[in-house]
Amino acid sequence: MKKLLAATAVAPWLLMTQPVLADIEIGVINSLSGAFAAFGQRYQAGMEVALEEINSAGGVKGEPISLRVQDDRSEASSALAAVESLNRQDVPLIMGSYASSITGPMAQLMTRKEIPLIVLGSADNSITKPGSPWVFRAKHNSTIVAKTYFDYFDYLRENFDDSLKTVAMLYGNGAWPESLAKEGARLAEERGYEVVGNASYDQGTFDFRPILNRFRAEDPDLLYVVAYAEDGVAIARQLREVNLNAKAVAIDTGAALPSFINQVGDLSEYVATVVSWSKDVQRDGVEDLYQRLKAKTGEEPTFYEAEGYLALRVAADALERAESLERSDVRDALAETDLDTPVTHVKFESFDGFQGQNPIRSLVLQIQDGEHVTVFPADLAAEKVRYPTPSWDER
Amino acid sequence: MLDYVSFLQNLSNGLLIGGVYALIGVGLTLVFGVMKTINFAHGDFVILGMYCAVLLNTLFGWDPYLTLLVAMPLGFLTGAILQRLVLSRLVEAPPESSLLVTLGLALVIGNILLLTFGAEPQSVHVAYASSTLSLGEISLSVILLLAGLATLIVITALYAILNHTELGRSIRATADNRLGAELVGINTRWIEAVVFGIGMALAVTAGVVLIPLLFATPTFSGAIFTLKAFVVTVLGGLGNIGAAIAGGLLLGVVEVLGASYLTSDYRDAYGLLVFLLVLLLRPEGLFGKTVKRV
Amino acid sequence: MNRHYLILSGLVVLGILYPQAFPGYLSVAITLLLFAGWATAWDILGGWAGQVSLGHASFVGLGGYFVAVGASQYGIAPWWAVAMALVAAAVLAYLWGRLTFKLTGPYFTLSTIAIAEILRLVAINEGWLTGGATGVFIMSLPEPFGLDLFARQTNYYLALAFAALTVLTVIAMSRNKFGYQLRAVREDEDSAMASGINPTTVKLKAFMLSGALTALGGGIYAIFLSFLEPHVIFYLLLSVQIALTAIIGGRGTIWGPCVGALLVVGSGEVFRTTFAEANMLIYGLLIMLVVMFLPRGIVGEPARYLIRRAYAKRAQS
Amino acid sequence: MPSALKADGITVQFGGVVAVDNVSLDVQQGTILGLIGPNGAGKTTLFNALTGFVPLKAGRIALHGQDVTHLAPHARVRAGMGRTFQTERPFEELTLLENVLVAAFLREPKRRHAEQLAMQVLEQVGLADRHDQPALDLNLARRRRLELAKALAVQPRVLFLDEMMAGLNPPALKEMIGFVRELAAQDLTIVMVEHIMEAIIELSDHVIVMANGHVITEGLPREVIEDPRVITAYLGED
Repeated sequence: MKKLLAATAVAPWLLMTQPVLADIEIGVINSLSGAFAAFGQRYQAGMEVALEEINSAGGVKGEPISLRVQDDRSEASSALAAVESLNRQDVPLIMGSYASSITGPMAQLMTRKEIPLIVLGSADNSITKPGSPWVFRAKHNSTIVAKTYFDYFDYLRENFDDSLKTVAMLYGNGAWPESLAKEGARLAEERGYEVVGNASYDQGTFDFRPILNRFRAEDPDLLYVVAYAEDGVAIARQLREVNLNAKAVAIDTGAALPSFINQVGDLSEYVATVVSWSKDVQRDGVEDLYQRLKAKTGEEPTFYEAEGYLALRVAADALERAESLERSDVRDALAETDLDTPVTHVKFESFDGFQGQNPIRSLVLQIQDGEHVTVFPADLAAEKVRYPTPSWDER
Repeated sequence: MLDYVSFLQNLSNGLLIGGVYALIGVGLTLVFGVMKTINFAHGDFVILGMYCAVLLNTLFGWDPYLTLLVAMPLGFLTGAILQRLVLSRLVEAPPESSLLVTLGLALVIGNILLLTFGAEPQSVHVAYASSTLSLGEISLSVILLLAGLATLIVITALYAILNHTELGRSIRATADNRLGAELVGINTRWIEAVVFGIGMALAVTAGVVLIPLLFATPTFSGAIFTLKAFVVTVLGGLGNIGAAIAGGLLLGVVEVLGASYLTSDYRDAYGLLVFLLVLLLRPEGLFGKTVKRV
Repeated sequence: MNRHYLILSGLVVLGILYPQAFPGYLSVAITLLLFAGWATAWDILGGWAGQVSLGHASFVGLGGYFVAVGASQYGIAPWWAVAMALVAAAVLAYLWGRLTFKLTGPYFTLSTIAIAEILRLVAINEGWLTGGATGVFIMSLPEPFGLDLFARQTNYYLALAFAALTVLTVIAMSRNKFGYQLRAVREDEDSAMASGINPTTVKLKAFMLSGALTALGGGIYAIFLSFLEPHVIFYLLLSVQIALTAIIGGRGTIWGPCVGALLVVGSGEVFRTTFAEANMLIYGLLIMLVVMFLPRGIVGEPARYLIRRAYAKRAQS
Repeated sequence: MPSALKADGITVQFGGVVAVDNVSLDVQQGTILGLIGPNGAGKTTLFNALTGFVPLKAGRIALHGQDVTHLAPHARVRAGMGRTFQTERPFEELTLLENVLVAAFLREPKRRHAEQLAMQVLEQVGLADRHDQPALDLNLARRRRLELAKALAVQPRVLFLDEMMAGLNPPALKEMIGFVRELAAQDLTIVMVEHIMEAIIELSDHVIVMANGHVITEGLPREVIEDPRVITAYLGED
């Protein structure tokens, strides 16, 4: 309740007051209310951590930077109004937003208006494929994530068990799950896996037993699930209930949240998930970033906060290097980005039909003893993969 | 390819899920029967119940079922107050007003929850979350069995109240004929507040029972529950308590069998198709009394 | 007597000048005009014919998808795509109405939700038709007479034309045979039949007109967004928003839906930039307050009051 | 004289209950048929069956020789039937003229012509001077006249009047009787369900008495009301 009062009282004041100093203002369009607010709040926290870091290190071009944050209410038309609004305020670039249904129209409009866009959360391929010279994404996309899952499956096949052959795929009917499933099906064929189950469900479903029972009849080696948080938990619980045993289980997005482990308990052990960042990835400065993110939110940080942090670091780096704060100069600077951060290395490239996309190396986390642990790729891993997943009777 | 054991397994899962649907639908049915109000905030009342369980579980470590002791009376009071403060003002207004005001209410509830608890999905983890009970080759989810049991108890209690108490007689009289009820001295305004309170208490109960199974999200799933409740109610027959059970079970079975033997991506469409068919062919519901329409 | 035409012309002139005065506020204005048009179109069925639909997002989606898929998959010019969408929307409305018009009141409303939800699932699952859940981008459009259809100004004038056309339709309708038939059917179907009116035919015509106009707006919306996802455009929430806009303004009135759009979209934009996280809460409260204290809508309630007062005056004299 | 309305063996059933049982009638053009009987006799059901608002179990209906048995109510109106309702519900926010306009559009699709027709009808029932008032709060007598005007605006050949006289005070009753007589004088055929005996006796050329769904007797008004069967039907056996 206190939070409610605080939000109503402080939020308008926060967003409306003009910064006192002649800062460099960076536009942000984020989902602070509506369906995607959970993610929006996490990105926000990450950006604030980056903001403090950058300003305490002297800002950009010797001036402090500040964020011009606008809420998109989790819908596209408000985001477009926000683009215009920030455009009027002459921001050199804009970061945003979470859903592809919002970020897609933003990317189109900003390309036409020639405003540089740094994608905050949307991972949908379509944002950078074919992309535009004005759109940049430091985080991963559907192809990279799906590829990481199948690289991981290949790794298991090569190092542990050459009998891995069959895969069953279960995914929600949202944009992200469907694109991961499409990529997954393509990769499965390309790399010689046999798809023995392929089912989608409408968001809001909480009974997966019919699908999982059908899968059980096929006895798949690998289970490839793409689900949002709520569904991920229900699926994990029902796997046990229907006694579906796969040698390796991957659950995208849902399983990456700390709450997943709390909610699913022991049943979450051995589950793998792909993220763009984790607290134990073998990179410089990771521990420090982890502590600062944790201090900011007061809870266990996730890759969402890290991506918010990453976006602002990229923005500040480009502004620092840009010849002026003219948008075309900022865009040129972004295109030449070559930045190392505790989250990942950033370099925008054009490949496989993508444009302005960072070919980020995504990580596979496995849940081991109630913790998310980085297990793949091997050179960034903190621990060894635990394989195979024992059957439910043995646990 | 129709294998007998797996068919029975699917059928029993369908019935169990149907029990949950029935519990979600029964409050909506009661409110519609008495007040002719379509309550669009019903699903958000369910969510309120979920958060109530989450809160008490986090604060005191209570088992979700124990939180019912607090959640049900609280739901009843809130419902009755909401009815007095908001819905009772709409008696003179056009018939769609109650529908609209509850739509607004749904937004308000969802967003108060969003501001209070944050947008992060929340749940309660219980030890029996994925336990099963084996019946020959068929295994049944303990949580769903418990939910089914709760449905049975709640609906039996409701049935007893409606049929064997003075209050119940007044409620039924008001549902049958409001004016007539007033003429024999029933305070229908008070009855409506009580009914809305009961409706909300039932929704909250459904939320509490569902929380070990599901996640609570403030703004997303309310509409989904509301929609399920509508389907259940119409399948059974709007305003008919006993039929809500039948409607719920039917919906559960149709969905699960459809998802098992046809294709899972149209799961919700199967329920909706049956819903449409029932609406068009038997608007009084599959199990409702045939009412002569003049 | 034709003061409504005068008001409309005045508003259109103001609308034409608006981009010169506020070139940086076009997106909000486009959203507002689209909602004004949709709510007015919805009102032909929901207000004038009295059949409350919570499924109009289907028509927005239909119009939007004809334009988006037409442009991206088949290279069909948007004006032809819109023309096809209008026909498709009318056919859909005809079948939909044939199926459900024997239902009345809340039963009809519930059936519209069910059909719209089924259509949403079809749009998501039938990827060969719609591009599926991942959505469709409109990357390029033809340039008629050198006109850039993507430009905000062009979007704006299209939306203005759409809103003006729907209002014009309703003004004309309110005075002609069809408008009176609709009101008769809304008030009392038996009495309407006694006046020789076939209620089903009249409601079907209203639904077809309403659906086709909504689809027209959907086509413009698609160009405005230039990226469509079935989840968003076929969503129940959009149907609800369209209906609420009309109802808050005043059902069955000429200007009610437009006033509703001004209030809903306008307040949404104001709240978005001022109350941040609490904006949807305030929006919900606003809906509740309007329904509780102005049950016939912002335009409907005073209009009723004026009629009563005029009558009372005359009765005295 | 030609037959304006001819019905044969009309039977209506609700569930298991036979509400109208094998009733036949034949109304000559320009005459007035009175339909009387105690409450629950089935006269309103018969009335609704003739106008198409209640489905027939058996029987045939012909309007000026045209078979209308299978026509929907609105199609029968188009074919030449007009009817009033017992409980009249005018569109309160529309003016009297607009109320009548709805019906006038049936024969005159152009607004200008429809308005002329509606004004003409309003004049006929004596409401022309109030044509621009909203129908809100009209008194009972005027609501009845408005209802009559709506029925006339479809330019019917056979007019069905459902208890037009009930509840009117003596001067208003007299006035209404005057309107109806005038209509008959213009060669309009009229079928009226009525409880007010004064109106029946003064207006009807022929009276049908119903009880329990059957015709118990028919004939000239003065003969019929003295029939002992009619008196029994109204007062009960004792």
